[in-house]
Amino acid sequence: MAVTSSPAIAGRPGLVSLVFQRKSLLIGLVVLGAITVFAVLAPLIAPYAPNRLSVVNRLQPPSGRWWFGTDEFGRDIFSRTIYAGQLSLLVGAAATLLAAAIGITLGLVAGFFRKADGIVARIIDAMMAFPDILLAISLVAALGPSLATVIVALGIVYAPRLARIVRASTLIIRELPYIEAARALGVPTWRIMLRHVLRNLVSPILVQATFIFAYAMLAEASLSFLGVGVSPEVPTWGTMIAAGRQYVGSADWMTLFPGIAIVLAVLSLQLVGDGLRDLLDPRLRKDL
Amino acid sequence: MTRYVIRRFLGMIAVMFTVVTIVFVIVRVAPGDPAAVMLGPDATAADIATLREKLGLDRPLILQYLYFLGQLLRGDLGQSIFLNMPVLSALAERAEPTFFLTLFSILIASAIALPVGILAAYKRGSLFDQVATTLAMLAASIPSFWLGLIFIQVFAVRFSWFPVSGYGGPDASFIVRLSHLILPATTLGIVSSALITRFTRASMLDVLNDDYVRTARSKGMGEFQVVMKHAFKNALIPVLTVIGLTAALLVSGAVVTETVFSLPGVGNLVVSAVLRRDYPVIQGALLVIAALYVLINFVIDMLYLVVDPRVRY
Amino acid sequence: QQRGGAATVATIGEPNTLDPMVSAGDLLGMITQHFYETLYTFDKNWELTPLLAEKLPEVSADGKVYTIPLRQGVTFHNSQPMTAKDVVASLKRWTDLASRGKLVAGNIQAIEAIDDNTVRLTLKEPFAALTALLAFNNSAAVVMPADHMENPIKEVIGTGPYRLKERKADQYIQLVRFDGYKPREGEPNGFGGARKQYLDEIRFVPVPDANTRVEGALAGQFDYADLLPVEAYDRLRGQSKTEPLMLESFGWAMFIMNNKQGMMTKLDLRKAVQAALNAEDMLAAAFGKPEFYSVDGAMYPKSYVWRTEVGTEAYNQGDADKAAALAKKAGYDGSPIRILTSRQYEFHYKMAQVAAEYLKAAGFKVDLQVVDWATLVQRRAEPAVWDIFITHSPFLPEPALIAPLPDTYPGWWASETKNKLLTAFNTEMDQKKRIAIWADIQKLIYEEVPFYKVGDFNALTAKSPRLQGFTASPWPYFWNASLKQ
Amino acid sequence: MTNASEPNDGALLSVRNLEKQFPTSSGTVRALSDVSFDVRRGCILGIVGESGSGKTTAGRCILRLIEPSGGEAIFDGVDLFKLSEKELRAYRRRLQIIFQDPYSSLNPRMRVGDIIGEAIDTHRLARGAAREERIAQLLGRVGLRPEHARRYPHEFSGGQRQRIGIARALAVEPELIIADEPVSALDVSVQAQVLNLMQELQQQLGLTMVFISHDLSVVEYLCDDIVVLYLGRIMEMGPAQEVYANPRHPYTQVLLSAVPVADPRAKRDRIILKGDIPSPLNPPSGCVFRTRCPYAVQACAEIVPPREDVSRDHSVACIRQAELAGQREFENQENLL
Amino acid sequence: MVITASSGVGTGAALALPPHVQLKVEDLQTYFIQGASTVKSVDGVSFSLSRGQTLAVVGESGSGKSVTSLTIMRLLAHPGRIVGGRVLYRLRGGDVVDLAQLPEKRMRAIRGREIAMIFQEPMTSLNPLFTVGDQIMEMILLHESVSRDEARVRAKRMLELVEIPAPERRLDQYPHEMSGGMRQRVMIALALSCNPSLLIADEPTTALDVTIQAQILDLLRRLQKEIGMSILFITHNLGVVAEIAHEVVVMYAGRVVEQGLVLNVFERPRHPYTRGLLACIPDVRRDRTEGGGRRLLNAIPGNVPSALDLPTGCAFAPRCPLVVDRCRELPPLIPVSEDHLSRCWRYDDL
Ligand SMILES: Nc1ncnc2c1ncn2[C@@H]1O[C@H](COP(=O)(O)OP(=O)(O)OP(=O)(O)O)[C@@H](O)[C@H]1O
Ligand SMILES: Nc1ncnc2c1ncn2[C@@H]1O[C@H](COP(=O)(O)OP(=O)(O)OP(=O)(O)O)[C@@H](O)[C@H]1O
Ligand SMILES: [Mg+2]
Ligand SMILES: [Mg+2]
Repeated sequence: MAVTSSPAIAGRPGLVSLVFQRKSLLIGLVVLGAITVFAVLAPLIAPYAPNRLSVVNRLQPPSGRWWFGTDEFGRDIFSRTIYAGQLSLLVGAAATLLAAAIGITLGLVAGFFRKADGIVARIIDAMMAFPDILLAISLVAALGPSLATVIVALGIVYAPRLARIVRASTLIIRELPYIEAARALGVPTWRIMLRHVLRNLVSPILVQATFIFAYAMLAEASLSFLGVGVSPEVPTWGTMIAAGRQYVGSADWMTLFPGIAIVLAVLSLQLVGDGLRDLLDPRLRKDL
Repeated sequence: MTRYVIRRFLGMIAVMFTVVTIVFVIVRVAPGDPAAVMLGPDATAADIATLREKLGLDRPLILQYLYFLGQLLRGDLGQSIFLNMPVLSALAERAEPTFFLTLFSILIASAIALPVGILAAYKRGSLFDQVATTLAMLAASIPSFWLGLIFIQVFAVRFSWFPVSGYGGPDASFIVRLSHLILPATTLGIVSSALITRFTRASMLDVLNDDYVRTARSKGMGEFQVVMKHAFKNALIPVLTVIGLTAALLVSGAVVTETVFSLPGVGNLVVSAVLRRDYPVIQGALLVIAALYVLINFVIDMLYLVVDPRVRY
Repeated sequence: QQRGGAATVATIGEPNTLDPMVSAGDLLGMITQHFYETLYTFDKNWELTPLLAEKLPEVSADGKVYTIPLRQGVTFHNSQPMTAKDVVASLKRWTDLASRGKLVAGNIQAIEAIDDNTVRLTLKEPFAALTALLAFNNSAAVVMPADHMENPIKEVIGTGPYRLKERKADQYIQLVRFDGYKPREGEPNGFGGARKQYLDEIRFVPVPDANTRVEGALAGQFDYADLLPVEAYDRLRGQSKTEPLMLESFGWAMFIMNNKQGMMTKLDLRKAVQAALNAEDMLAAAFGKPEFYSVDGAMYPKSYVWRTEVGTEAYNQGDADKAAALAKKAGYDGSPIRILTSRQYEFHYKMAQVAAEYLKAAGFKVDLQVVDWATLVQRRAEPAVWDIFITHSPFLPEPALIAPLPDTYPGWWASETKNKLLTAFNTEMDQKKRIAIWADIQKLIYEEVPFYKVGDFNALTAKSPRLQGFTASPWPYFWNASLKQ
Repeated sequence: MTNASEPNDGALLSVRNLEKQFPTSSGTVRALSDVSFDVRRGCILGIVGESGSGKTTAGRCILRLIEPSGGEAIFDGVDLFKLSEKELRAYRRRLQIIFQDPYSSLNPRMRVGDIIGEAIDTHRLARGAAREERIAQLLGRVGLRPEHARRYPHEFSGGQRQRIGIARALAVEPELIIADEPVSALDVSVQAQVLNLMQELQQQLGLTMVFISHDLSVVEYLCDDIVVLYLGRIMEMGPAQEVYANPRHPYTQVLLSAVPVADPRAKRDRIILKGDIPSPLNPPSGCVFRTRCPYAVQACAEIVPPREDVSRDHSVACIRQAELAGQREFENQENLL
Repeated sequence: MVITASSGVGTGAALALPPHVQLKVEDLQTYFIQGASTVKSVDGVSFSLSRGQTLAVVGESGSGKSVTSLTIMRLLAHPGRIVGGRVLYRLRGGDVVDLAQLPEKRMRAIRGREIAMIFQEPMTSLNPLFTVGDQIMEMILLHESVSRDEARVRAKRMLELVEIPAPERRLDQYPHEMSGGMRQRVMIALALSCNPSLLIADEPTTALDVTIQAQILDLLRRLQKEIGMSILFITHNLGVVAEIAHEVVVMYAGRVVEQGLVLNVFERPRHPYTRGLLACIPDVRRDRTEGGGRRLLNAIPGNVPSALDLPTGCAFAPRCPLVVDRCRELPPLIPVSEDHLSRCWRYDDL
C-alpha cells in the first residue's frame, strides 16, 4: 500500500450506475425491497389470515398447501411470516426514527455547544455503557411490555449511538474552514447547524441508521424471544421463533422460516448500510 | 502519564456517576409506585408502606437519590424480593458462568476475527476478502438465540458432544462446567466475531495505507513482517478497544444465550428478574454490568499506556 | 435396587420459597415433600395412610373430634425429636398461613397436645375432607420444629428422608440423604408406607424452558424431566438415554373467572365465555394428539366414583353467535377481557391463545397478559387486575379440595346455592349421599360458570432408564427410587 | 506603519496589544503576545512566520472567530473586540476572510451558487433575480462562468475552488479581507493565477488586505507592509521593501537567507539555524528567539526586547539591533574596500 | 501489496551502463489499471543519474513524480503496474540489474541496502509504536549480520551523522517526542544506515518550515559529499532544485518534458512549461516596476489536465502560448544541446 489513492479524478457518474456497480448494495436493496413488499402487501399475498386457527391442521410440515408449514395452532407459517414482517419492520423503523430524532438532537447540541457538551457527552458515554439488550429489557420492564414500549425502549437504547456519531462529526465539522467562513459571514448559529453541519451529516446518519434498523430488529426479536418484549400473540419474527422453540427437533419449520426472515432482513440492511457507506462516504468505513 | 491516568480515572468516575443516575431514573420511570410493583398485588398496604420506608420512597426525590448513592457507596445494592437475598450475593453467585462465557466468547471471537480480518484487509478485493466480509456480515445478522437453538439440536441433542443446558450440578468439576460453556461461548463467539472481523479489516486497511508501512517496505522487509510487526501492531490499538467493548457488550448477548442454554449467569438472572418483577435485581444487575463496562474501558485506556507510547505523557 | 448416586431432576422452574405452607404450587409440593412430611398421606390407591401419625385418626361419633397418635422416635433434621408440641404449633401455623389451612381455620375449635405423642383436633362442625387436607403435599400441613417457625422460614428443618443441603437459586436445590431418618415399617405403598433412601442425593434443577427439558432428557442430562410438551412423545420414544412416561388423566385445566370484580361478575358474560369457547380446539392446540387429552366436561374421569355427566351439555360449545348474543345481553362494553396466563405451563398459554381467538370471534376484545407463574400467583390475588386466569389441577381424591370451590380462592365464587351445597357436602359423612350432592355441585358449576373446565389431559414426563423403582405421579417423589450404576 | 500605541489615522484596522492564550490539557499555549500593527487603507499587509508562529490565530482573533484574550482591534474607529455578538454581525459584512485549504473551506454539500448566495442572503443584499444576477457577476469577476453556480465544489480544481472562496468573500463587498495563506495549497502555476486575481481585485475594488503567508517571496512581491512573527511575538515590521532590503532583526535575516531561490547561480551566505522552534507551551524567557539566535547574549534571556524604531514605520524588537547593524555596516564597508 | 513486474522479458542478456551512471530509467511506463479505466501516471519517463550526483525531479502535483520513485523501489500499490520500460541500476558489486524485472525476493535485498528512500511526511513516516533506535536498528539487522549491540552503536553513529544532539538518549525516544525536522533527520539516518548507493528523497522538505528546510538541504548536501551516494530528489519547488541538484528532470502529466543540467535549464528553459513555471515564481526584481508598483505574474493559464483524460499529443498544448498544429503529435525528447533534452517541437523558439 505505497501510494495512497487520490481523490476522485473523474466526474461523478450517476447515482444509479453507482448503485449498480456495488453488487452487495444492489443485492441488499433488492432483498430489503422484496421483504418490504411482502410485508406491506401481506393482506394480498398471504394465503391465510395470520391468526386463523385450524387446530386439526396443527404442526403440518411445509407442503403445497402450507408453504412454510403450520404452527401448533394450525396457523399458516408463511402467512404469519410475512405479516410478522410488517411488525418487525415497523418496530425497527420506528425505533430507528426515534433514535434518530433523539440522537441527532443530542449530538448536534453536544457538538455545537461546549457548555452542553460536558453533560450530554457524559450521558452518551454512560448510556453506551449499558449493553443494548439489557438496557432495553430494563426499560421495557419499567415501562411495561407492549409494542409501543419496545419501540420506545429500543429508540432510547440506540439514540446514544447516533448521538455519539453526530457529536463526533459535529466536533470535526465545527472546526472546518467552511463553518468558519459561514461564521465570518455572520450566518446565525442555528442556520450553520442545519445547513452546514446537519447537511454534511446526512451520509453518516443514514448509514448508521441503517445499521440501527438492523440491530433494532435483532433486539426486538431477542426481547420477544425472551418473553419480555412484544406480547407473544402479536406475530413478529421474534415471537414466532419463541413459539417455535418448543418444537425444535419436531417441527423445525416453525423456527426455521422466521429465522431465515430475520437473517435476510438484517443481512440486507447491513449490506445496504455497508454499500451506502462505500457510496456516500468512503472515509466513514472505519466506524462500524 | 500520571496526568493521563488521573484524567481517565476522573472520567471513569464521572461516567460511573452518570450511570448510577441513569439507573436511578430508569427504576423511577416505572409507572406507579415502585414498592407496590415490587411487592406485587399480594402485598397489604402496610407491607407497601414498610417497603416504601425501607427504600426511602416516602422521601423527596433528591433525598432518595442521595440515599441511593449512600447505599451504593456502602456496597449495598439492595435486597432481592423474589430470592430473599442481597442483590450483590445473587449477582456474585451467578458471576462465574457469565465471566467464563464472556471470556471464552471473546477468545473464540478474536481467534476467528483477527487472522481473518488481517488477511481480508491484506488481500483486499480478493475472493477471500469477499467471502470473509460476507460471512462476517452474515454472522452479524444471525440472532444469537436462533444459532443457539440450532447448536443445541446439532451438537448437544444429535451428537451428544456437549451438555444441553445448565452449568453442571453442585459438585461439577471445573472441566464439566467448562463443557457446559463450549456451545454458548461458540454461539456468542461467532456472532461477535463479525464485528471484530470487520473492525480489524477496516483498521488494517487504514494502517496498511500509512506512511510508516511504506517506510518498512522501503527498508527491504518481508511482507509478513511488515504486516505483522508494523501494520498489525498499529491496527491493534483500535481493535483492542473494540474487543474490550465487545467483551463488555457480550453481557448483552449473554442475556439471550444464557437463557437459551439455561446457564445460571447474570443474564439469566436479569431475565428472570424481569419476569418476576424483581426490581432491585434488575437495578443491581444494570449497575454492575454498566460499571464493568466502564471499568473495562478504563482498563483498555490503561492498556494503551503499554501499547501506545504516544499516550504515555 | 442399589444404594448411592445422585439423581438430577429437571423441574419446571424455581420455587419462590421452600415453605410448603405459604404457597400451593405443585412444584413446591413436589420438592418439599422430600424434606417436610405431613401427618397423613396417600397410598397408591389414593387412600389415606398415616405418615408422621402412627395410624389413622380416631374420629368421634359426631365427626368433630379427631385424635391423632404420633409416631415415636421421629427426629428432625437438626436431631431434635418430634413431639406433639411441634405438631400443634405446625398445625396452627398451617391454619394461619396455608390456603388449604385457612379453609378449615374457621371451623377449628381447638388444636391441642394430649400428651407428648398425641394431638387432638376439635372442629366446630363436622368436615369430611379434613384428613385429605392434612394429607396434601401442597399448601401442606407439614410438621416443623416449634422453634423454627418464622415466616419466612429461616432454616429448612423437616423430618423427611432427605434434607436440604444447598439451594442456589435458579441453579439447583440439592438434597442429601437424612441419616437420622427412620422409615415406617413395611413396604412402600404410594406416598405412604416405608420410604427407602437409596439415593445419596436428589438435585432439583430448574429448567423453565420445556424444550430444554426435553433436550436435556434426550441427551441424558436428566434422570427425570418433569412435565414435557406432549409433542415430544415421539422424540422420546426408543431413545437410549431416556424413556417417556405417560400419566393418564393427570389433571384438568380450567379458566377461572373473576367473580368478585370487573366484567366477569356478570353471569351472562360468564355464560357468553362458556358459549364462545371450543374446548376441543383448546385441548388439541395444547396437547396435540387425541391420545394426550380427552374432551370431557365432567369434573372426574371415568375411573372415579365422583364421575357424573350432569350439566356438561354447556361444555365445549364454541358457539360464537350465542356468545355474542349473551354478551350483548350482559351489556358488554367492548373493554378487553384480561386473561392472565403463564408460559411456565406451555399448555395454559396455548389454551389462552386459542381461547382468545374464539372470544374474538364472538366479538370480545382480549388482553392476554403473559407473565411467569410466580407473578401470576401473586397477581391473581388482586381482583382488580384480571378477568380470567388459567390454571390446572390434578384429580384430587376429595372433591371438597378442588381449588376454586371455596370462596377464598382467587375467583371468589360466592353464591348462596353453592354455600348450601358445599356445607352439606362437607358435613355429610355418608359416601352415597356425598356423591349425590357432588352431582348437584357439578350442575351448579355449569349454571353459574365460576370457572370453565377445559378438559382432561395426560402428562408426559421422562426418566432415564437408570432410574429404577420410580412410580409416576403428579407429584413425583424420589425416595424409593434408585440409580443403576 | 506606526508603532505608536494610538490608532493611526491612515489605518483602516489597528491591532493593539493583541493577546491570545489557548488553555489546553497540557498547559497554556501562548499563541500571541502583545501584537500590535496597523493595516493601511487600500494596502496589503503581509504577516509572515514559520508554522505555529500565530499567523492564523491573529487573523481569527481580529475577525472574532475565536475570542481574543486581550488587546483591541480598532476597525474604522470601533473596537471590534468590544462589540456584542449582535453588533458584530453588521461588521461581519465589512471584514472577510479567505482560507488556505480550498477543499475544506467550501461546504461539499452546497452548490456554488448557494455558497455565494448564503453571503448575500445573510446580509439581505439581494433577492430573486437580482441575487442570481449578482452571483453570476461575482463568478465572472473571479474568472468563473455563471453556469458554475449550479455545480458542487468537488467538480472544481483547487485553483477554481480558491476562486469560489474569493467570490464568497467579495459577495458582501467587504472593505478588508484577511487572506490566510490563500495560495499555499496550490500548484505553482495556479498559485500565480490566484495571486494575479487577488491583485486585480484589490486594485479595482480598493480593498485593504491582510495577507498571511509563510512564503517570503510571495509576500515580498505582493505586500506593501510586512509583520514578522515568531512564537506569537512580532520580531520586526515595516514597509516590505525596506524590511527585505534591510532586515534588522536576526530572525528576519535568517528567514530571508533560508528561502531557496530559483537561481542556481545565486551565491549567498546562508545562516543555518540550529535547533527547532521551541514549544509555545513554555516559550523562552526574554526574547523568544534567543534560543536559536546566533547573536544571543545573556541579556536576551532577561528582558523582553521592546520595539525600537529603526526608521519611519520600521521597527525591530531586538536589544542588539543597533549594535549588530553597526557591525554589519562595518563588514559591508570592508567588503567594499 | 507489492506487484511484481508482469512482463516476462528475461534478464538473461547482460545489462550494461556507462561506468559513471548509477541509475538509468528508460521509457518507464507505470499505469494504474482498474477495470476499464487506466491512469497513465508515468508514461515514458527516461533519465539517468550519475554516481555521486543529485538529480531533481520537479513537476506539479499529479505529474507522476512519486509514482516514478515508487516504481523504482517497486513499492507500487495495487492496481499500479509497470507496463513497460527498464530501470537499470548498478549494484554495489558493479553488476547492473533491471529493477523492473527483478523478482520480489531480490528486490527486498536491494531496498534499504542499495536504494533507500525518505518521504515527505516526517510526522507519519516513522512507526509511532517503536523507538527511533529500534527502527534504525531494524534496518541494520535486516541487511547485515551484526549483533543487536553493534546495531545500536551503528544507529547511534547514524544519529550523530545527521547532527542530532544527545543521540544516545534519542535512540530510546519515540517519534512523537520529536519535532518534524528532527524526525526527518531520523528518517535520513535510517535511510543511510546501510550505506545505500542511491537515496530517493520524495519531497523531503515540503512539510517543513523554511529554516528547517535549509537545515535539511544543508545536511543532505554535506552527507552526499561525505558518503558519495547518488540522490534522486523529488520536489515541486524550483528554488530547492536550484539549491541542491546538479541535474533536473521536469515532469508534466506523467512525462518528462525537459531534462538537463540545472544551470542550463534554469538559464535557458527549452520547454514552454518550464519557462512558465519559472515565471510563476514571484521575483521582485522582475515583477515590480521601478516605482515599486507590481506587475502581474506571467502565469500559465488553465489547469493541470486530469490523468484520466490526457490530450493526445503534447499534454501541455492546451495551456501553451506557443502551440501549433504539430503539437497534436507527441514530440520525443529532443536533444537541444549537450545534456539538455526537451519534449517540444518549438524548443528553438524559446
Ligand atoms: N484551538 C487551539 N487550541 C490550542 N492551541 C492552538 C489552537 N489554535 C492554535 N493553537 C496554537 O497556537 C499557536 C499558533 O497557531 P497558528 O495556527 O496561529 O499558527 P500559524 O502561524 O497559522 O501556523 P501555520 O503556518 O502552521 O498555519 C500554535 O502553537 C498552535 O499550536
Ligand atoms: N493508487 C492509485 N490509483 C490510481 N491512480 C493513482 C494512484 N496513485 C497515483 N495515481 C495517479 O498517478 C498520478 C501521479 O501521481 P503522483 O503521486 O506520482 O504525483 P506527484 O507528482 O507525486 O504529485 P504530488 O506533488 O501531489 O505528490 C496522479 O494523477 C494520481 O492520480
Ligand atoms: Mg495558519
Ligand atoms: Mg508525490
